[in-house]
Amino acid sequence: MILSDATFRPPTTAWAGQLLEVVLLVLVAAAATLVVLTRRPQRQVVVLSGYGLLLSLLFFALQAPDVTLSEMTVGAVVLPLVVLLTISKLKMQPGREEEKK
Amino acid sequence: MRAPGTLDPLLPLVVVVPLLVAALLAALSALISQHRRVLDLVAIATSVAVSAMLVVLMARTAGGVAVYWFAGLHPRHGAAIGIDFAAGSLSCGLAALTAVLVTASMVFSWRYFETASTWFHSLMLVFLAGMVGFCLTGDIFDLFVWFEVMGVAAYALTAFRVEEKGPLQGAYNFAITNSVGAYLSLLGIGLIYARTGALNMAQIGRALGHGRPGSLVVVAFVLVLVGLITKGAIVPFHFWLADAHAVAPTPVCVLFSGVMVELGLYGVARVYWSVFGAGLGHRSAITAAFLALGILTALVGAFFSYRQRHLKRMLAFSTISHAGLFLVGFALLTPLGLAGAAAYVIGHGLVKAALFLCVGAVLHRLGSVDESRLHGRGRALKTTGVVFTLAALGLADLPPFATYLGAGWVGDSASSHGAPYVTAVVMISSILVGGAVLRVAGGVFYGLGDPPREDPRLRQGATEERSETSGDEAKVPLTMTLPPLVLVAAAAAIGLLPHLGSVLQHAALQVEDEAGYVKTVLGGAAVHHLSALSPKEPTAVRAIDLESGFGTAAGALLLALGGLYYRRLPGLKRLRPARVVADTFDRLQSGVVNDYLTWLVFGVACIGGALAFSLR
Amino acid sequence: MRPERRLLFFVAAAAGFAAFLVWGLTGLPAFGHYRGPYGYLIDRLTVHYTHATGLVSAVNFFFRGFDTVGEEFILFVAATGLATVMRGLREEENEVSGGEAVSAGVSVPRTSDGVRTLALLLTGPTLLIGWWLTTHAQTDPSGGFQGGAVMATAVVLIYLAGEYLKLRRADPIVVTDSVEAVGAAGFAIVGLFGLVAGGTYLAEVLPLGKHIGAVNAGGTIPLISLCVGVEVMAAFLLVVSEFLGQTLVLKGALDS
Amino acid sequence: MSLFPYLVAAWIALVGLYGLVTSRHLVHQILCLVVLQSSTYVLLLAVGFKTGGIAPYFSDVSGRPVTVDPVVQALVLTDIVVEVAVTSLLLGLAVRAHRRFGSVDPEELRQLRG
Repeated sequence: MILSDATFRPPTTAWAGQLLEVVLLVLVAAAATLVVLTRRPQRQVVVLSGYGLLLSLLFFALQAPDVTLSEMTVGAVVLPLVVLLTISKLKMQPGREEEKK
Repeated sequence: MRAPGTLDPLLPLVVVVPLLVAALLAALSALISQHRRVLDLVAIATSVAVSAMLVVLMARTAGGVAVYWFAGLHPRHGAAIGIDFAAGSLSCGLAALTAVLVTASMVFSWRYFETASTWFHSLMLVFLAGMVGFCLTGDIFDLFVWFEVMGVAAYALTAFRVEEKGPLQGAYNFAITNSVGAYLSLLGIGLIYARTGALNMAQIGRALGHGRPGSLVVVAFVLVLVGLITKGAIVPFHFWLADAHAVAPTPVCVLFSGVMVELGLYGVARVYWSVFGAGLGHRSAITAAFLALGILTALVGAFFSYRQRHLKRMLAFSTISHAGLFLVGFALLTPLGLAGAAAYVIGHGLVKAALFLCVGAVLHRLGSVDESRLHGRGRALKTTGVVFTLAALGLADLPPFATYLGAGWVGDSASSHGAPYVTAVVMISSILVGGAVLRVAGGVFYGLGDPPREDPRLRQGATEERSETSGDEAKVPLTMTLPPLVLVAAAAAIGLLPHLGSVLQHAALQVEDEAGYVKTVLGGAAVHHLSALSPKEPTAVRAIDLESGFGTAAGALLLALGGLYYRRLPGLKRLRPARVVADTFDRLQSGVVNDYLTWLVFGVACIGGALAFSLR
Repeated sequence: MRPERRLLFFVAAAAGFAAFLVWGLTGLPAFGHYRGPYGYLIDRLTVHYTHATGLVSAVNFFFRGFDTVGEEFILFVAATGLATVMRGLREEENEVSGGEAVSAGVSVPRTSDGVRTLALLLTGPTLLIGWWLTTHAQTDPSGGFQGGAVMATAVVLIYLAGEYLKLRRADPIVVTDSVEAVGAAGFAIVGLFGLVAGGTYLAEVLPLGKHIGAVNAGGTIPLISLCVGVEVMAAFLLVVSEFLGQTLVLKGALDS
Repeated sequence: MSLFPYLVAAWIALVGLYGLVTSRHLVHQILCLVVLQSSTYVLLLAVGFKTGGIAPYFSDVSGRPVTVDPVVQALVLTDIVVEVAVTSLLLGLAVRAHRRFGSVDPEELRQLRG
């Protein structure tokens, strides 16, 4: 092929980086599970925000600064805000539950 | 055919022009929205221009696949660094059909909506650009991006009438199921990128090589297919279609049934032939799996279609049934099979679009789409009635409509490749679907027989689907009667074209010629001799095709008459148990998106398991 | 299906799907051993083609620029679709809030002065950071998306400061809608310049700049990043104010 | 360690699907869709990672260093914007559905059946 692998030699002492990646991956998996298991949307938004931050940390460890920035602004700020507004909107609207109560 | 080196500027313009016009319409929306006619004219002019450009492209690409590298980034050392459009005459033809149907639906909506704000036109134009981009692209991630553009525009268009309950549920179910399918496809793209390090379809196909596929290639193939099969409404991924169709505004339903479902199946054929075909070794297991899926979909769709009383849902289920038949055409992996599927898509697209436009006219004039409530009230709409009946016969594969050619060629190719039962499946599903639509034609427009049994679910619908338009109900305006007439005439005209078969088979060969495709895209060399997996087959219209066409239409007519006069027929009282069984099946279409996603995961597990064990 | 039966059916189907997925994952190259040609080609060619040093933005706005055109219009259509869906709601709200149907039980806390001053203080820097990100796509890890998103969060700060109603009058939805469309159209037009001048859509037509990695380097990349930044900001603005608008229309009814 | 990141991506996808299927609240369901989509980010970035590789930016680096794959990062950026677009449209639909159906439970959205 065009670019033989010989020209690239990954450094050997990378166990610290690998440990960081493993820890972050476990945290991200746990956070994803938590987001799904919290059934009340008000609490779920907070967990989602945390999940977005953890994801951006993972992307940072995977050497992707652009994606880190994007995930932080979108995953931790814009999306949770819009969801919060949606939930407050739902509370204000006269849904059938209010009439039932 | 231009010299292979030069890049044909028409290819990008066909997608960029509608996008630009859509953006400019939205940007100037504050100024234009008072006088709406300017909007309609600009939108229709754009889609007419796009149709013309695509027809020119279709002619140009007959000689060979036209390749366009964006930003002039030609491949270096045989590896693509940019995105390309690689369009054969089949993909340009499908894109042209899309543009024609968008034009027809825009002309139809000239007087259809009372307050068609600028957003409707912008959404329709971006929807057109998304579908055309999906047809032409040669890059697998770009395919996913245009899949999403087409998808998001479709979700917004489905929920255009937010006043009723239906559109919200239909749009929500549609959006969730198609998004889950798209994200699973993206997982597949990630896997195949890991193995080949390339995103260009030709380059991935070459890198996958031939023969023994590893576990990764099989899984990536199935995952990439999930999004396409969900859009193509193949059982068990089809549940969203009936919900979305029953509620979308009629001009939008024309595009959903006429061409968007077919694009999903075109995506399946494109991804198979350009990327995974050689790598999977063209095993008979793949043909068997797709044949089974196609036949199951055809029969389930036809069965549900016959039981419907809601006109739009009946047409939606008939689209699902035909989607199964198109998949059968592709599954034979022969040029004639694919050519048959293409002819079927063209014929069905035009005829189904005409049917939906007639239903739109009925909704405009009589304010309802419930067959039992409309019985006999359609006599005043004479032209719409005639066009609806002709289109219904076309749906039942009556010659000269192009559908009978499609059914004939798929049947011929199947029987010459060891699957004689396919002709029977095609006839059964066409008879059921044609029977249902002809029953509506006889009952609603000519008041024959007795009104069908009241569908309990529709009564609970409480708010009768308010007519989507206001304005004078006295007569159906010309802009609503002309487009369906033109579409039905076009379907008949295409059916009469003398050498349609050889043209379509050549285009199908172009798709199935993997080596030639790689040479044209990466090497830039013109391909003169097309060599595909299996050879060409005769496409002359034989007596057998005409007979099966007339037979199917006659069967459909009989079934329709049976449906209309069933109370007077003595023997039908014993069908009580059949109705109970049918009702249990109806509950599967539950309208709850959680069920649909469970079926989606079940479908992926089944297809994956079947292919995994047979291709190991 | 009843929820219990659906869960059982899902667990069985998901087990099969998971087994199938993991069976495929075993075929992947080991983690950390990326060997595909595409990445190395981009490493090798970017500086030569575009004089830009930010490779991700070079890929996003030049090598795979056509993806970004499609993706901009995804955002454009979503914002337009949302406005369409919410349009009906706004008309209804006006009728409803006209009457007393809105339950007065929802208490609306006044924003304290501390929050208000802090938010207003931070609005300026946020806009500045967003602008810096948008314009430095070709040199550093930044680009139109992040820049647009950060600038849009400036509006969030204004909302936190409770000044949103004044801003709302100065910036009706129509303005953000057309700004967003101009952003999307702008990107497509820049591509057209490439077609007219450079022979292919999205071609590099502007001078690449002498110093590699300088702010004026990268030919069309900074221009495209600017268009994308404007569009993403306007789209996020539109989305947030659609939802903001709704809640405040109701709150407004409560206060009066 | 060699397959662990891919297994995490698969786990996140499955958890997202589980949430989608068992959800009884529209907003919860939409956020589970966001979780499913984030599994594609983890898989894509894990696929493009090169141990010892630096971030793909040459503004302060000379010579020809080992870098992580920039193409995958561009794909994920495009995907994040798609996520915002689809999620905001779905949330708009959820608000309207609550107003029309009076409930946010997908089970209640039974206007179309049969």
